[in-house]
Amino acid sequence: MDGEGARPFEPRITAFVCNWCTYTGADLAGTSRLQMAANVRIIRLPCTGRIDPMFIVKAFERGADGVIVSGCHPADCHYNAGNYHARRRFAIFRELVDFLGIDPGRLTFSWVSASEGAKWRDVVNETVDRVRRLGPFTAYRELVTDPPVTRVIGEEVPA
Amino acid sequence: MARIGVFVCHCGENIGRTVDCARVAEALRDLPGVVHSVDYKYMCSDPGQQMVKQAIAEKGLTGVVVAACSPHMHEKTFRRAASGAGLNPFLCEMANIREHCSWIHEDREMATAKAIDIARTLVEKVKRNRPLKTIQIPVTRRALVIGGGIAGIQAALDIADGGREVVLVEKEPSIGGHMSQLSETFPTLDCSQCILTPRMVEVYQHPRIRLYAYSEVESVQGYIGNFRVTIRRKARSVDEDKCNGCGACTQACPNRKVPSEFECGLGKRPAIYVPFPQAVPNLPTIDRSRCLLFLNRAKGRPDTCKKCAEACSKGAIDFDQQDRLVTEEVGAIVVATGYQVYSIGKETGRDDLHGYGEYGYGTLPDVIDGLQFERLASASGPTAGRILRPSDGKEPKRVVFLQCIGSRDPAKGMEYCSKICCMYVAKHTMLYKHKVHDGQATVFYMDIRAAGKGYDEFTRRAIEEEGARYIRGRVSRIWRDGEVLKVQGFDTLSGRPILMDADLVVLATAVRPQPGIEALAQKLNVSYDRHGFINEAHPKLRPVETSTAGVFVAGACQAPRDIPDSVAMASATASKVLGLFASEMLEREPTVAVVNDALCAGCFHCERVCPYGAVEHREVRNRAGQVVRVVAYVNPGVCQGCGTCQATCPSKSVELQGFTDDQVYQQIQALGL
Amino acid sequence: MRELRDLARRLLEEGSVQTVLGWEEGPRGARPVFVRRPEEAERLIFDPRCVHNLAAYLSPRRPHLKGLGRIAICVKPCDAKAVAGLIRETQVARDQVVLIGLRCGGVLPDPEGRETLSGETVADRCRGCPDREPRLADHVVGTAAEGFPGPSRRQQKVEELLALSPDDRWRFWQQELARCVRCHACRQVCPLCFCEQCIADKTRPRWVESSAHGRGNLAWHISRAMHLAGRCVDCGECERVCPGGIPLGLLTRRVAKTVGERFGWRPSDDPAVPSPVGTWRPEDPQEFIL
Amino acid sequence: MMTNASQITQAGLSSLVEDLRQAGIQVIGPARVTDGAVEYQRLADLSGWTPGVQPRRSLKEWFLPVTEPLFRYRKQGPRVLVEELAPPDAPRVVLGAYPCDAAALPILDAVMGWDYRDDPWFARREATVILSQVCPGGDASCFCTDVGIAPDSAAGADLRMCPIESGWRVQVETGKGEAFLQQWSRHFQPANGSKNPLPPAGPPRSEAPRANPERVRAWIETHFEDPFWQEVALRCHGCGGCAAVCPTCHCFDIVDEPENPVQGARRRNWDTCQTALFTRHASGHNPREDQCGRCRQRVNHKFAIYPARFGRILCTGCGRCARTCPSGQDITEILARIDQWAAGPGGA
Repeated sequence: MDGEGARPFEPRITAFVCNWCTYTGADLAGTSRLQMAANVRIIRLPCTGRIDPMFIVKAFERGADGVIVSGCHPADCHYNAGNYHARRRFAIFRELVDFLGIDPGRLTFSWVSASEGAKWRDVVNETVDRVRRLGPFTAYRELVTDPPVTRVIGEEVPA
Repeated sequence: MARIGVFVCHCGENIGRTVDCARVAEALRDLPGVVHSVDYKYMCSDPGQQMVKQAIAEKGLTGVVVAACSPHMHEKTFRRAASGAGLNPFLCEMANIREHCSWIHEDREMATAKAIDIARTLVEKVKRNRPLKTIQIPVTRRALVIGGGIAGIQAALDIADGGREVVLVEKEPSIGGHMSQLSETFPTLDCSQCILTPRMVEVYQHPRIRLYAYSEVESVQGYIGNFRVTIRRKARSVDEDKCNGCGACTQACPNRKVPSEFECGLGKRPAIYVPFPQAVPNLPTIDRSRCLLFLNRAKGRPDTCKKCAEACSKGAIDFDQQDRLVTEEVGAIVVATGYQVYSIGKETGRDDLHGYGEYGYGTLPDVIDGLQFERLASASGPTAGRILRPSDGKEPKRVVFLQCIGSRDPAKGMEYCSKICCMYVAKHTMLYKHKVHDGQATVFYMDIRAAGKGYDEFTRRAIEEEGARYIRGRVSRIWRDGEVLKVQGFDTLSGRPILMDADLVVLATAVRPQPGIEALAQKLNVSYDRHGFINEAHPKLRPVETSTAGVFVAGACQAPRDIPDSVAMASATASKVLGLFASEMLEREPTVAVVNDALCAGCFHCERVCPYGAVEHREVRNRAGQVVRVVAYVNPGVCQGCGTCQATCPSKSVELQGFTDDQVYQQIQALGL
Repeated sequence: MRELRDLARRLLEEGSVQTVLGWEEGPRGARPVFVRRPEEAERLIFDPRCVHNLAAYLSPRRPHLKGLGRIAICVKPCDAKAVAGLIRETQVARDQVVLIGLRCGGVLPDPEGRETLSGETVADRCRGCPDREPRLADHVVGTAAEGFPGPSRRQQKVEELLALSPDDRWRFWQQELARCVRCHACRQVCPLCFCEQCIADKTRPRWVESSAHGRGNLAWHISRAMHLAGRCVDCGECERVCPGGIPLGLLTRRVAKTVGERFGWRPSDDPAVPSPVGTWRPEDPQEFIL
Repeated sequence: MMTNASQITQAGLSSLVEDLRQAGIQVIGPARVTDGAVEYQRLADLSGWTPGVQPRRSLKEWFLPVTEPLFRYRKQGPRVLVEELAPPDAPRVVLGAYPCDAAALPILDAVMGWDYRDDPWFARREATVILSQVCPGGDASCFCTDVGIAPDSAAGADLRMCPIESGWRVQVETGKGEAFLQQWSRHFQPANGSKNPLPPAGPPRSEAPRANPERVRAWIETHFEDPFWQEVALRCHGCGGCAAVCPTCHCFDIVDEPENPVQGARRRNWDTCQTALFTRHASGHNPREDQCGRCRQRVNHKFAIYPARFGRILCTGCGRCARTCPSGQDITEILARIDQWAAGPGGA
């Protein structure tokens, strides 16, 4: 980071988790008062099967430095098989974006069950540490650079 | 234009200690579309809920975000409150700033920033929420019970007594299942037939039970409340309407050497037979694989014999009867197909299961399994209740019982405990002692698992009062030496090898699901474990439901079960079924997928990924009535709302209500601030 | 060629089809042609310049072709895999199209090619191609030919790129994707891109920004490659038509490698072979999951 | 002006480029890109300059970028703030534009300055000096002479360059060109035999014109529903590759790209009439319902609508659309057929 006294780099992590296992596991981490890094923002979906790779792309576009995808362990899916489909999807996605030059270290995939509050804490802390080491994902943010703003025109929104 | 209200809860100190709730409310106030943002000590309290209701009414809110605890905790509470103020409940969302924020962070600055982010994602989401209505599905208030053992009988009777029609399907010629084969039952030693037979008759006579014996489920379509089941009624070669059950045919049959399934091969039956005297229905069945006439037909020879037809005064024998398919509409299904005992010979029928060739089952006639012992001990059995060994009909003076044959043995393919063996072996030692007073029962066991009301007392009685000798250890080999069986084993308590003589060896073989259970489970679209046991929906909280709504499970097809467990489960399923049938319409959460007809390209990836088979093909017609396209349709009665279809759909032409792409997109966008 | 023209004429004369879709000599080499009269069958050609995968014309998303009646389509063995894909995904009914399978010894990289076919000049996708004999076909014409050994340069390039660091790969792709103008020609010629409305054209929400800036381009090419996972038949049309000359085949190859190694799937001309999309095995590898 | 000729050596050109760079003036010219093709590129020096090959894409994108931000916006409480961006008026020089590319620019000036002035377009136009080259020769798809342009056409050029033994002969065509020459005169010498006009363009075209634009226009205007349009579109995939490489196709789409709930950018992006999305209404209805209508539109716009409105054919005959078409569609073939019908009995 530039300048004296600048705050250390705090990674922005977006997490897409399933409602039944990981979200509940994260609830358990809360009720167990397990302290963890405050860098993760959770978006709750019903199932990992619902998680579209474009969610991850969009998260990077919106400034995420890392992304977590987490759901039920194999054979534990609330919907029988959503996580199996997700597993295939993200195996492909991960290798594709790696090929495109996105460091796979920015992506965490995990199975965290409703009883694994401690595992959720570990997944969070490990991801934050790993992404902190990789640094901010400026390459993605700099994919679009607009010319400097020269003038600001303010106008009232019509009532 | 969105008019969103944000309600930030302190949860006493729970949130307020680490999150600056006032600042969260203030930060959210600046967000476009937010017209009301406040914080309060206890949002879930009556005054708190009142604040929400009041704001909805006064500010004309179009959406509500409650930043408080987990939605798993209070989503229902606040949705009800919103609904009470006239707002569609699905326009209310919870932002979890307690479990996911205040409780897991200490840095007030960072926790507050995070709470603002969390609440903002939900504000952006709720702007795109749409009012949803709970889904109403009509329910056919009839049930199908598959399996006519004690579990199926109990479920059928309970449902029928509850006032609903039941279709009971049993693949064998008679209902009764394994319980009808048992001599006496633990831990009370009451006669199995005596308690079962009246129940069987009750089934037969019940005005609301339609019994299809000697029948199997061919196919299942539909979904909860609306199943369409095709049942194959196998040809008995006997006209049920004409037969009066006199038994003349079975007396006339010349082929009387067929090993009886009911007697576990210890007795014989004719080719046309009633499996046991108390069979329900009391109708004979021709075993076409053993009947001379059919054997001749198979060889292309003319029909001969016909002794049974000649003996029948009703003309009920029908050699040309065909299987018939009947269709039944039902609203719920109970699976109660029961178990089989592990075949301990070399042939197991499955690659991953290995037999116990070293015990000589199938080659040494005096090595039998537990069910066969039941038949020997049964007053109606092949020996009329006398314990006589199969090889020479002599009364065995030394009987060795081996427990855990196949069970708890990963090397043999079944690592689970079969649960009932400890108890029935103890029972066998007692039955034996009662019939052969000078006999010695010896039991090889791994552990004694006698958890159950009166169970431990029962095993203790076998050991302490009835003189059964229990050896902790396993038997490695059994061989024949003249008239005796040599049993070689190891006593793990004394640490000594054992070699003993026995007249009869009884193997307590593992409980396994019925053959063909996988095929049935696939027809029902319910999940099963690698042994074939049907999976319950939740091991604790939903023990008799399956992964498919409207399909329930009872008895030993779910896991090894004894009679009381099976009956309890069966009654539980009946209660579930009757609950489902309590109203004509079924209410479902509207979190289901909906297809956009105009955009669906009909590739049906959604159909391939749907874990519930909820996706159907729907024809889109033009004004002239011609089919122009075939698109996907998600049956809201079957959809459970996982959303796998949407993530798979390349054009996003199917949307999971409540978690639409637009909603998720806005949440991600909100994190870009 | 005679055999092909005679067959086409016969099919048109007897009325079993109303259109034969094949290749003709155009102003710049071979090009697709729709033969609708028996006497026009003489226009048909087949030689190593017939690179086009005509299966794209079978997509129901081409309403202007709906009036052509029943179509007989010329397919090389590799093109047949795309037809199989369309059948698998219920876009085409097998009994509604007549397939004229052409025995193929490989094609040149572009329809203008004047070179003789050799190990040097053959199109990259034909290197190591095992398919000489059409299987998914109603009629098979042509003579058997030898193939050319692999591996393809594209495959080698994939391996080369995989040996680089993520940062170097990022630089490579940014340089290449900078030439993307988001014309979506890659999508339009793809026989398996048949959505009624492409996700790139969808505005609510806008997963893929339509601007041809780095963000939009990356999202588009990720999305395209993901959607073709386990579906791409490696016909290379996307790369051939790209007006920016972007090596799009590398992306689909990379995905094909994943799908092949992890799920054992290869493009198949058998419509009954299920695609890896929509299937799974409990034992699918998950070494990347914590 | 025709006589106002100079010349410049290859070394002189090199030092000119260096001086321009030092002066902060961008130099754009044909150069190879990673896949081996030539495109108009920003040049750091002359080493990669490839004047003898027609660039794969036209010069258009340097005036109408594939994507450009028009402004940014920010919501602040009840207000929306519009943030104006620095105009694209950095000085530039195009070195070695093809005549068919340079000629497209004045054609497009007409539409860009028609009902309102397209500021970004004219900012770039005014900030750019164009040194075109006399065409070194084309291929069978070239037809510039059919549409009133020639390989040595001066249209759109501020200066024209023609290779000579010692380098390039340079002819001033506009005042802007003259000023440029004056400013950088130290790199130029007077041309030998200043009375000589530029040598004729590359290999002369042997073929007779394939179509008469006037006849073609008349036919198109009266044959909107002709079955020909149904037939011609059969092989078209609607990929729009033709529009992407075309020097005169100039349609664009304007989109707002939000970056978060309160801010974003409004951008203008290339668009093409060859896609269904181009004309699809919000209702889902599409007046141009299939590819036949879209193929017709492209020909119609270029050879009838634009000429009717602006008096110019919207085509410079560069032949790129024929070269790029994945299914071998050829505009010259289409024009020739129309012309044949138009000239024949019962023609327009």
